Amino acid sequence: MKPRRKIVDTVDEALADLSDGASVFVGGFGLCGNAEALIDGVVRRGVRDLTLISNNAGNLGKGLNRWLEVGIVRRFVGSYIGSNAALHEAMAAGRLEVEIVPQGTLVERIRAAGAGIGAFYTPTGVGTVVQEGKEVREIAGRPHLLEHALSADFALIRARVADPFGNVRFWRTARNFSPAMATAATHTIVECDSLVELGAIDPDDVHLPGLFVDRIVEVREHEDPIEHRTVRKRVGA
Amino acid sequence: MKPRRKIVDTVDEALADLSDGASVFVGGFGLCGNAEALIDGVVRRGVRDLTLISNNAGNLGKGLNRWLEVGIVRRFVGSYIGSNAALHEAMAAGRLEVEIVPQGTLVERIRAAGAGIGAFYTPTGVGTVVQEGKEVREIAGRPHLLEHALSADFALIRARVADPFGNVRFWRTARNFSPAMATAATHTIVECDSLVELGAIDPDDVHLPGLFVDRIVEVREHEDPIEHRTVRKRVGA
Amino acid sequence: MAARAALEIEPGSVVNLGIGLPTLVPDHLPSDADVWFHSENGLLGMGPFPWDGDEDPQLINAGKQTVTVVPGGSTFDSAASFGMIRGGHVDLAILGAMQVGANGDLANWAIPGGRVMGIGGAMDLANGARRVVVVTRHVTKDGEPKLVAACTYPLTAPRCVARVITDLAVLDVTSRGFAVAELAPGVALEEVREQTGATLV
Amino acid sequence: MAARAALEIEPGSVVNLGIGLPTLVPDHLPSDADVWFHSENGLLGMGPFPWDGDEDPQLINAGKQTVTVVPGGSTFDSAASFGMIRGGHVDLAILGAMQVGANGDLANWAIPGGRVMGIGGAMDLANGARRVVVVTRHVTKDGEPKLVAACTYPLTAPRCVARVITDLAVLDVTSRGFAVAELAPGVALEEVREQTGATLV
Repeated sequence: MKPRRKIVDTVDEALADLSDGASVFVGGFGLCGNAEALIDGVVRRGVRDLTLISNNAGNLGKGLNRWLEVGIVRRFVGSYIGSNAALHEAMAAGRLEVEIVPQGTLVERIRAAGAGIGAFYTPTGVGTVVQEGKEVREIAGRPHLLEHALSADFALIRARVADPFGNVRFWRTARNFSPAMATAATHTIVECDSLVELGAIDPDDVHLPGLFVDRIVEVREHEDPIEHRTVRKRVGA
Repeated sequence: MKPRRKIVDTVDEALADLSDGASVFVGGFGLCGNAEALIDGVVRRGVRDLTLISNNAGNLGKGLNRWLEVGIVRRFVGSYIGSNAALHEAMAAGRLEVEIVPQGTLVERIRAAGAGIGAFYTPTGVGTVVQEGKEVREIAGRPHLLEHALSADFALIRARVADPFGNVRFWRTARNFSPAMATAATHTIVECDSLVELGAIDPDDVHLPGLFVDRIVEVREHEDPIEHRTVRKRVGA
Repeated sequence: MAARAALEIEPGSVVNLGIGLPTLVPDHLPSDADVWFHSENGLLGMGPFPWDGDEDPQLINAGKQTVTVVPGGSTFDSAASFGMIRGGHVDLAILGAMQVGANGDLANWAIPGGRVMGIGGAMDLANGARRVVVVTRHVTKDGEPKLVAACTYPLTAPRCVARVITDLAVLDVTSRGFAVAELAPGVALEEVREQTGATLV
Repeated sequence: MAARAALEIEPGSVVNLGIGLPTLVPDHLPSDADVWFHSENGLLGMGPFPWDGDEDPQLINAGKQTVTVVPGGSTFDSAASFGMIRGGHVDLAILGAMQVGANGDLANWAIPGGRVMGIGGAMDLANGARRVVVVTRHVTKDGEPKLVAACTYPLTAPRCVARVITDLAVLDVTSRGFAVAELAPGVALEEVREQTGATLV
């Protein structure tokens, strides 16, 4: 059962039962839509041996790169590494196990865990290294791989607004993995830019219903770094 | 590829290629959220031997009950019959094959078809008649049934508002099966109460993105019958 | 029975109510009860019936009754709604029953040889809710026990019921069978024993 | 190459662009092109880069570049976004490549023995888009053919590529192998033949 009072005053309180060895979903796509204060709070807690499940594990020394730099992650499950220097370093140093999953399969596995689906068949990854060790089955004339649900102990989620029940709205592409992760974690913790009253979000406009949320902490200031600032020059500027 | 111009002027035009033997999703929960004009339009077209996939197949002689009464449905796939007289009659008369699917499994099978998932394992139905003829597999210590994706040729969907690309918003509990059905049909036809301009719906507030919608017809007047009118009496009224 | 069932609901919890008797449960809750009613057609935060004249045909519960939505409520599609149920996010389902087996088996969707009524969301709820409590009269209209050693009606889900609330008693399903937890006022244990189709432990 | 790739896009279609060369394609479309760009991080109706100063850190594409959203655009979560891709709702994916096999195999995510770069959305796109067109230089920086008889790099997806657009030619993947459909201005068929690691048909 969800605790009656979900709003907590501090990040430390929100993370009070996150311990060594926990598995943790962190929402966001690279540095977009990160729960910045919660990510910092985990470092401050001094926990270790975490399993981190997140698309990218930060970049440019920011966001989840901090976790890799201080060495609190034992295992990373994600879809992309790219130019992530901290991730390449931790892997090269043998400090980190890495499991790479196709992005669509990753989020579908998380969604399955939250929706009580034990496993599913997807065509993604057939005929590639992703297929290794997995059951292949022909469905409707096409080979599919069996992929299993993926849950975690915690989900750390960034929201634009939240109400006291935990109803959440995201902004633009900051939504990404967060709703699915919130459904598939034992403890879902939301860091919101702004708390609003119950009823301030129209029922039709809730992106993540409050029953998935266990704790809420309001954090008004965020860095929100941009990985690749791409712009059009203003004419005459 | 989706046709460039999706808005059509009449229901008949919207249904122009719905032919004998087609499989048809119809959104709505009982009479709530029915595409009333499209449902009537199918009767007017005089097609027959349809496979109807819908939670309830109408009630009280309204909505999809019309299809059963005029005998254009050969097979019904849904989750509930209850007091649906037209459905009981058609079954008793041997005019109709019926496949009953648990409601959550029904919508998940439709969602799977739209999302390119061939099949999935669910605990629902284990140890019941639903299990008959299906693969059972233990996943995470719990038996699951294998259920397959369910697609259709057409989806007839009711929306509150739509824009010219087919972005849609629903109202309250009229959403139900409609978004999943829209993703899993070869041709998705939307009957909306009101057409709005491109950009009138905020990107964060689109319930069903337009890439799933093939044709849109605006129908301003609806009966919207209520199956069970339950109210509190106003004090002093 | 509905009043007793209301005591099963803990503050802050998410509760789904089956059709029939269970729908009377909210009448027995205080107005500040902090309970979130889930309706599987796509509504969380279901409120009381609307005031006469305020009915919205597009705002109904799973029994197709006109309802309201409370502040903090949300609407969503059926795939999300059954994800909540199957995924274990509904804390409590209060369901009706035709039969309950001594091992917790539930039968509440079909009578052998009777009219086919359809499954609806019953199997998903019986399987997926974290706790399933049944509210039912102790015997049928014909006086047949509804609490039985083994269900003879088609099952909704095996071994899912935690507790049964009847007009005679509250019974827990234990590993050894039905155990009486409470007796209704004026009801003797012997009466419950007589009207139950399984041995009490 | 980007200009030629732009000709592949039909009016009204939904198009996903891979990282690198493909991101230049929109510059070669008329402003009223009626094309809906999909970005797998959860955006349909991706517009051009923002005006300097209008960047929104929470509005990016899959390459983490700041972008805009056009009127009629929508945002959604990653599960919905990959449902669109896997479910065949993206009409066209224009992707980069390290190698393309004569049978349509695509390799674009890892070099054997090289740094592990991760798969991202590449396998989902290569499998799920209705049509996959590759845009790539005809040979590597070292002059090695990228169009080969059989891929030696780890595959992204088997038999998924319909057409390859290079600096030398446009080639279709047919049941018998690569077939030259167009030559770039000033390029002779013999040159394409020499720089291709598979027999042309």
